[in-house]
Amino acid sequence: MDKPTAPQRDVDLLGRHPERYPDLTVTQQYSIPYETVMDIQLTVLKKRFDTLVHKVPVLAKLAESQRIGAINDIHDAAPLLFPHSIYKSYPLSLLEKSRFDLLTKWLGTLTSVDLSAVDVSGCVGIDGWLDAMDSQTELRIKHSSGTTGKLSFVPRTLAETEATAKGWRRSFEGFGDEPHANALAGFEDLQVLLVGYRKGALAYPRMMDAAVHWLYGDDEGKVIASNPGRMSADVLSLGGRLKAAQDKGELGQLQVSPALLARRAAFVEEQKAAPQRLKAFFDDIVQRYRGRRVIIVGSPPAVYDLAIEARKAGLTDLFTPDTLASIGGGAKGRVFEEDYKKVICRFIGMEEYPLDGFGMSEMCLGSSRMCLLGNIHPLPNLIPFLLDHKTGVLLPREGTQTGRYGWFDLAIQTHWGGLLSGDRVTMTWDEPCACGRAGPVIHSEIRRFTEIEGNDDKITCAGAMDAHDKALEFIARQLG
Amino acid sequence: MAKFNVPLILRGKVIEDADIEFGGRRGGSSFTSADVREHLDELPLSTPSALRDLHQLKFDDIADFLQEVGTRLSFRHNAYLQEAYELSVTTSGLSPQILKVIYETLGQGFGRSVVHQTADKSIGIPYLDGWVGMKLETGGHAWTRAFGARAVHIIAGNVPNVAAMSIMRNAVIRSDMIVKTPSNDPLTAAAVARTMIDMAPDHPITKHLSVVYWKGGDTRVEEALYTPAHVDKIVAWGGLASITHISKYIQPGIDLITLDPKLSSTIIGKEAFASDATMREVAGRAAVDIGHRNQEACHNARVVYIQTGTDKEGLTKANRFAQYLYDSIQALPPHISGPAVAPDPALAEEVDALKMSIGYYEVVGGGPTGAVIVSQIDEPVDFARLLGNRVANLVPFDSLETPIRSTNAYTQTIGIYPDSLRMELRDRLALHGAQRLVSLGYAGRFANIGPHDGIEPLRRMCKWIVDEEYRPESVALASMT
Amino acid sequence: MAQYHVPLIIRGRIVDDADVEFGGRRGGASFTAPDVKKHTDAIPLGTPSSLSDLYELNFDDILDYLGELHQRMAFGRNPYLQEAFELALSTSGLTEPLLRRTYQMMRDCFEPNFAREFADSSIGIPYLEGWVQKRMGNGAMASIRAIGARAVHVVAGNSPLVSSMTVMRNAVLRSDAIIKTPSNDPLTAAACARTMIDMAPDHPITKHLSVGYWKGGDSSFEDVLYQPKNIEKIIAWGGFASITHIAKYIQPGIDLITLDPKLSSSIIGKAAFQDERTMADAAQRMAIDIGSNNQEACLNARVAYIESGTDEDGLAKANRFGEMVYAALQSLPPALSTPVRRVEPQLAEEIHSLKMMSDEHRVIGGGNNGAVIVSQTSEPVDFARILTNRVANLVPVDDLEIPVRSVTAYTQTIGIYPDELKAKLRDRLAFHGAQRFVSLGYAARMSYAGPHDGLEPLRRMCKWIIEEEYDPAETPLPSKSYAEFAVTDA
Amino acid sequence: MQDHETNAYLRRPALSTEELTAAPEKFLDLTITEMHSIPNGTLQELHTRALSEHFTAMVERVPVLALLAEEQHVREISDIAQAGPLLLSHSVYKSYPLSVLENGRFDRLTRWLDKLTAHDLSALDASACGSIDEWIDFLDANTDIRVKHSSGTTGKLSFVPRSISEMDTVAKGFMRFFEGFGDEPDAHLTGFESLPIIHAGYRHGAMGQARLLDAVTRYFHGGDDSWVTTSNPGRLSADVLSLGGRIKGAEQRGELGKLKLAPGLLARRDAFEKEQAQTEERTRAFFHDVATRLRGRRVVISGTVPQLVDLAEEGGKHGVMGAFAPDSLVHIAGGSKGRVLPDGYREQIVQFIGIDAYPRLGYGMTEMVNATHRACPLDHYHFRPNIVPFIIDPQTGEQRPRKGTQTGRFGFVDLAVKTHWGGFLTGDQVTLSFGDTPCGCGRTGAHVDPAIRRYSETEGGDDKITCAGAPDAHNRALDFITRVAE
Repeated sequence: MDKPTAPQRDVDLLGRHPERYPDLTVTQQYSIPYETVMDIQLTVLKKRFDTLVHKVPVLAKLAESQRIGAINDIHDAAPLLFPHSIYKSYPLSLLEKSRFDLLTKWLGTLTSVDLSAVDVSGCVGIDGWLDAMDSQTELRIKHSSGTTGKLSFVPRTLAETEATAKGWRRSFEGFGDEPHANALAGFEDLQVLLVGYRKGALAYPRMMDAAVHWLYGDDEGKVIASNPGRMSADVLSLGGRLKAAQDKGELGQLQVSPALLARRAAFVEEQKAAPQRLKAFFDDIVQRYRGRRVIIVGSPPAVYDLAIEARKAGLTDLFTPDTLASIGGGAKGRVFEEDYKKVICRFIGMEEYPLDGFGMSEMCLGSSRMCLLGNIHPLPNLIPFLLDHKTGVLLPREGTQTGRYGWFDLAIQTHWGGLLSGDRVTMTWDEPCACGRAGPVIHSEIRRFTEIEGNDDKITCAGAMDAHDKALEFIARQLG
Repeated sequence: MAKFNVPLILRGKVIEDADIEFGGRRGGSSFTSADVREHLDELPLSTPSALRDLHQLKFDDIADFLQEVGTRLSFRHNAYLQEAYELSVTTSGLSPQILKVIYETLGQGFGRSVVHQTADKSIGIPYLDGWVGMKLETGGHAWTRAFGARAVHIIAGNVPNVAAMSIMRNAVIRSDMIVKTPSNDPLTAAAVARTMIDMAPDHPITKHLSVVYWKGGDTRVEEALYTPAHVDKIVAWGGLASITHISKYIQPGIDLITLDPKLSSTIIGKEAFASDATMREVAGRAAVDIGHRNQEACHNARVVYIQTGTDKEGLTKANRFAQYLYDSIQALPPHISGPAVAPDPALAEEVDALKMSIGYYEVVGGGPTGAVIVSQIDEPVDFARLLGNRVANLVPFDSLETPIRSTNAYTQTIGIYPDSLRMELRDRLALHGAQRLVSLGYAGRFANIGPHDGIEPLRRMCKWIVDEEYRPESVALASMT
Repeated sequence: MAQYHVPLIIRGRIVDDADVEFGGRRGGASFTAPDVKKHTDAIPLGTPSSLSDLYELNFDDILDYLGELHQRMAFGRNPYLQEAFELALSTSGLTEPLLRRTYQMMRDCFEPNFAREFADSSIGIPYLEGWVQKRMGNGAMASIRAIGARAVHVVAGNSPLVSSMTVMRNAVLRSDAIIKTPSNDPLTAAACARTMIDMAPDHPITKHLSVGYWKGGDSSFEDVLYQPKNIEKIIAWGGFASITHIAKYIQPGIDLITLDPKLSSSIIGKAAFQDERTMADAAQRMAIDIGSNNQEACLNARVAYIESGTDEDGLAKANRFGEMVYAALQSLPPALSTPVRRVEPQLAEEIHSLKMMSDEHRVIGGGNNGAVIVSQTSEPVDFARILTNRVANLVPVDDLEIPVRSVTAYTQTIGIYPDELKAKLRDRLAFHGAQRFVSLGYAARMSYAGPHDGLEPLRRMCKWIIEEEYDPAETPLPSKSYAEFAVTDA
Repeated sequence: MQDHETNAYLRRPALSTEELTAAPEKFLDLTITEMHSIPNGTLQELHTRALSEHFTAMVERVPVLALLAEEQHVREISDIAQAGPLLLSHSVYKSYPLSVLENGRFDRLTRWLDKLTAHDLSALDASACGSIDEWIDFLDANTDIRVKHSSGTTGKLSFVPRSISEMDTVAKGFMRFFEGFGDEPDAHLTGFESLPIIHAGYRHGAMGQARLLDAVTRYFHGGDDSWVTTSNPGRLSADVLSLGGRIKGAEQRGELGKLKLAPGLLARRDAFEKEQAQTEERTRAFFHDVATRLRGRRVVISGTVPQLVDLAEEGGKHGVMGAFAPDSLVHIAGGSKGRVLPDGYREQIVQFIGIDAYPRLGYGMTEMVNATHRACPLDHYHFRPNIVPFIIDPQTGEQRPRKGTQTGRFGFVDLAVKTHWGGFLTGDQVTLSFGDTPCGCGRTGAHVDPAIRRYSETEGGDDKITCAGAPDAHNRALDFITRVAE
């Protein structure tokens, strides 16, 4: 098939507004000659650096220590990629002591948005702080699920979430004449069924916020969630805080506020009602949407649990085969007793489990699905980097390379879009994939370095005991 | 990629089949070994009575034997040690130079003086050699003896000494020992065992040492082995890593002795900052506690509390001290310490992040050569438990309450400067969970006196038996009173 | 049916609510107690440093305290003990006279001289009092001290003395004890604590003893309590029942000390059968080891191997010896042993079945007076593990290998006759798991000094701290010396 | 009501009092309505006379009864209460030394069994048997005895010397389980002999369930086994059961190493391993059969609660739901067998089988010829007239008065037993109303309250801690066998 080449005006437009990429179809996005894509990337990269280096103190510090005054080539950005832990480089005790003024100050070193005027005195808990930021600033902070214990805070803005919403929509779309090429027909009329929490500042709720706002004209009715409540950031951070508290000995213990433990207790209580809630949700959607085409959103464990409800009720093929499913994230350490993909397909009524995607919550516009050949194609707004994981040196952007994956997201405008992941990735730069998409290819076997180096029956006498909180571990598993 | 075969040693018998392949760590070397499951019947000691031969030995026989083993463990002449060394180079977190010193000095652990001190100071040789009698206030006589037991030792592999020391201790208490080796040091214990076999194949001590590798948690092996019928004691290093496999086998009749993983720290009093000279000298001593053996051991200092104060001036001092400390660590001789051999990516990421973050932490150095992080508040970094690869965290404080109350059950050694401060703090630190207090700079030097990790492992590895004798003429039968 | 109330005692504070009701055993007494879950935060000792008040005492202060407690624990004058005794009457396996005697002698373990001998012989008072210096081979001036710990004691209830001993141990070790009482003796520990509160409400020793009852295995409470931040040691009596649900709490920072359930036996050599007189003497001693405290304790003999031989003549001897033992059992003084109130139904049935069905066993006696079962082969009865209520099983053997090989990790005391035989067998018996040997007839005479159950529980209940001082002048820093080495490196 | 029922009995005096006295097993030829309409007075009379005959017949031929009777000074029985002291507890049925099994001394075991049965085994030489299974086969082949053994959680199996002469009664009794009373919906049970029988468990072996299937095929289907479908067509080996318990015991005593295996058992190790290997295959086959041939049919289905739960779960995995006709006959035996059941397990079972409601529970014990009695609509259990109940004081062993409602240890004489003494003392605490206080459902005769406990439960497990005694552990029988293989 002949690829539509991108008209020059589009190129210029994208150079000015890379966040507009999702206005193009997936076919269009991947059909732009990669040289053109790289031109756009360099243009935007220069502009971003020049503006942000003066507004984002951490970037300034890094640029200075790396002696980088300007960016003339994509390579120059490699030393400027942030390790993702930069977004949790605050002392955990700030949360414990409710020093949200200091936390805001810290966040201020990472974004170009001016936070000096914000008043967060009297914020109760992280949730309180997030609300304050939502209401007083354009920031829509997105935090991690804190499986490692400590939450990272990414200072996204409301404006940036437009690309997120549109990108999410595009993520259902196939390329060229692939089966899902027309998946978006009638998209706007489809009911979204969210298996999980509707409110909160985690990836899923934030994305739903974006979708409701930018795609559904603030029609909250478009989304129904198994739990209309809020996933509390305070609860999520508990695990980490308990652990840190223990590391700090008695001092730490004294810091664990009764309020904190009360919150935990309350949450664990709430979790007890989860099965009934899920059951109710299930009965509701069966009654209202059975046999219809819908959009199902949730993490594998969450959707799997819903599928089990269906099995208990002896029901299968609840929705139409062309139903859209966005089941992101891994198994979250949950072990399934059988092939969960089959179970989920049977429950929804899909022939095929949706192709796995690859993306990170720090990206604004980045999650894309594998092609039918099982390869991953970074979206044109992402500049991929591969670094030697020992030396940190940039690997040549040619041939096939394996190293630590980093990226720069052009769609991010108010904080530095360059990030270094913990993933080991193999990329082929100069042999386009047979699927027809232009540009470099990421091979599907991706591993975290921490896993690779991981403990294999190694016994050492050095270390400390993790404060493990079963209730919280459980929660971490449930979240997308 | 280097390939090694780890022999299975069953009481003097060496089995060198290569049934199974195990992947080594760090994608480094992998090794093959015989499948223990094929030898499950020979693994446990046939009958407890078979401990008899060991108990007919006198302590001096044992000391002589070990002395001789020590001599034969000369690195230059001992091919087994050399092989163990080569494997360790690929699996250990220690640099070749450091490993070399360890293996060159391994034999010293079997020297008569060490052995004598171990037996005498921790238990008392008479109790090991026979029944020690005492007259009972309540009338009658009692004898007590510390017997050996049938023990499985799940040893740590971060430093090869653990293997050597465990074997030495076990010989001293006359136990039948099955060493379950870790994947990060599968050969050292075997090397010692083979040295014994070459030296005295039929000696009871040789005959009561088995060295085995299986993947921890292999239920087919562990269910068969961990029953009171076969084992009296399980000595487990490594905390959860090994306990999680074991705890389900704990039942009456099996005594679990855990040598938990620990972290160590340092407290440096204000005296150290009196002059620039003392600052440099103290930095030199702290550097040893931190960098010694690449911070791979539990006695290595990780968090260092410094009484500089947290005001502006204090912080300036702290940051200056950090520079001295970093330099001293870099200056450590290669056989003591070197750049990270097995960098921990998770740690590296955290350090990089702090390096560029603004407000709470200053970082000196970074990368494989190590780093010193200075908290600008009186709290350690949140990832303190990850510290390694010669990365230390200086925590300035105003009141001694801060370091004291930061001590917890996972604290092993605390290096303290000056000694007067140690005397002042020792009781309170002990109450908070510290288990060993030592002059700054000597954390790596163990007096090996008995207590360890707050318990008395050697005494615990023994079975303490009492024999009471009464005569009706001196103590009336209960029915008569 | 009698109603009792069991208070929850938290470091000198008495909580008297009757939130929960528990049914006692044997359909005996049921009792009410406060719900420990309501006091989850108060029960653990906040921080280890709160032990420091105990360290302002010296050992003599502790002995003085115990001395006075010894006075106040006089059964006749102590209403708390009397109440505990009342309750025990319906929950304990011991009969009234035996229980009474037990409660009368309970105070003895607080007697200062006993406590001193106890502490000194099992640990050494200097180690408890301060730092003991030793010059070490590697140049160190080392000091050692045994420090108290925050411990939970899950105590056994078959003898009330377990509770009082625990209280005494905790005092001499300067530890903080939380005693979890068993349903078959929920009041004794509380009685000690209340006596202490009346005596010296604010004394550190009083302030470091808590006593409570909760259903063992109640994870909603134990999950919270059994955490390294709350306790350092768990001392658990009893077998799987208590250990299995505690084992899951084993983790770095918590040291589990198990005092396993044990069974005891006897070995009687052929020397005992040389003439009537010796046989009578051995039978007398045998009866004491079987019958004292009605065979409720782990040190009571249950199975006795007798070297009478198994040929016809041997069996005849064995059966006659059985008769003698049974007779001796009946004539034991009531303060030592009495007919039981009720034979465990399961045991009674087993005995009755043997009587009717088995050619291979001979049953002498039966019912509340106890019984002696003489095996006519070299095998103990299959139900040997439930022998109690003064029921013993004599097993004739030709070869002493049989008793030696029958010893297991669950064997505690072995009473042996004659003493020469004891000297001959003790090593091999020890290899096989036996933990205590004693002249036949003295099994019940526990000398509290020294090891117990093959381990040294008292030493284990301490934290052993070491301090090492080095002088760079004598011992160069490792960085300066090439062949620096550390014997133990962990 | 009452006289309607009485009439039912009178209307069709199927059997004369004389017949029933002479052969009480004939009670099972009556319908439930008939047998439970016999007026209490008549029943007492019947019981007294039948009991006295049973005693006289057995005391001559069953040595243990003779011994007991002598010990209790009972020469004859003229009053029911006299049988009270003659009830044998289950420990009698396992009073042989365990070493007999360990060392394979089946000659001694036979001599022991001889004391329990009216059959004369003195001429029998079982010394050649290498394992329990062989011994059972040996008895099956050479005598009329059809030994029924317990699951032997302790490793010691109890052996009850049933005989062929009791088998037909067993079969009839099984059918009666499903039968209702008076005008209850299922009062008129028909077509039983035309229903396929499905059993969740082993087909063969000498435990209650397998022996029951033998009896049922024999009586209703002329021995045609094709009527029976089981999830495991293999044999539940007595040796494996016993070994399981012994391993547990040995572990408790730390003597696993000392555990002896009967030589015959070691020989069959490979067979066991195959057994294990085949299980999955067999389950698949079973479900295929259920999903095709048997799907939707009216069937008789039986099993213990855990067995049926497993079945339902497996069914879920194999996508089988509502497998059979709603009017299928369901027999669910036993308690949870010490297993923790998933909540909602009843729904699971109901959904799998495809019935409207979980069947009423049954009560009984393998020592009864008819092992179970289904509860009446008021949830009371009514023993069939061949059972003469007793209530014994658990502490004193005294017999409770035979009138009104009594709580205590349950004992009975089963008059349908022909070849051994039918008197048995259970370990159950029950509350029983004697015939003089009949149940509201209209059935005459004694009935039992559904609140039943094992004394072992009421006694121990009560957070009692002692330093004497030995611990408990778990069962790894086949692993063990295969392990000693290496």
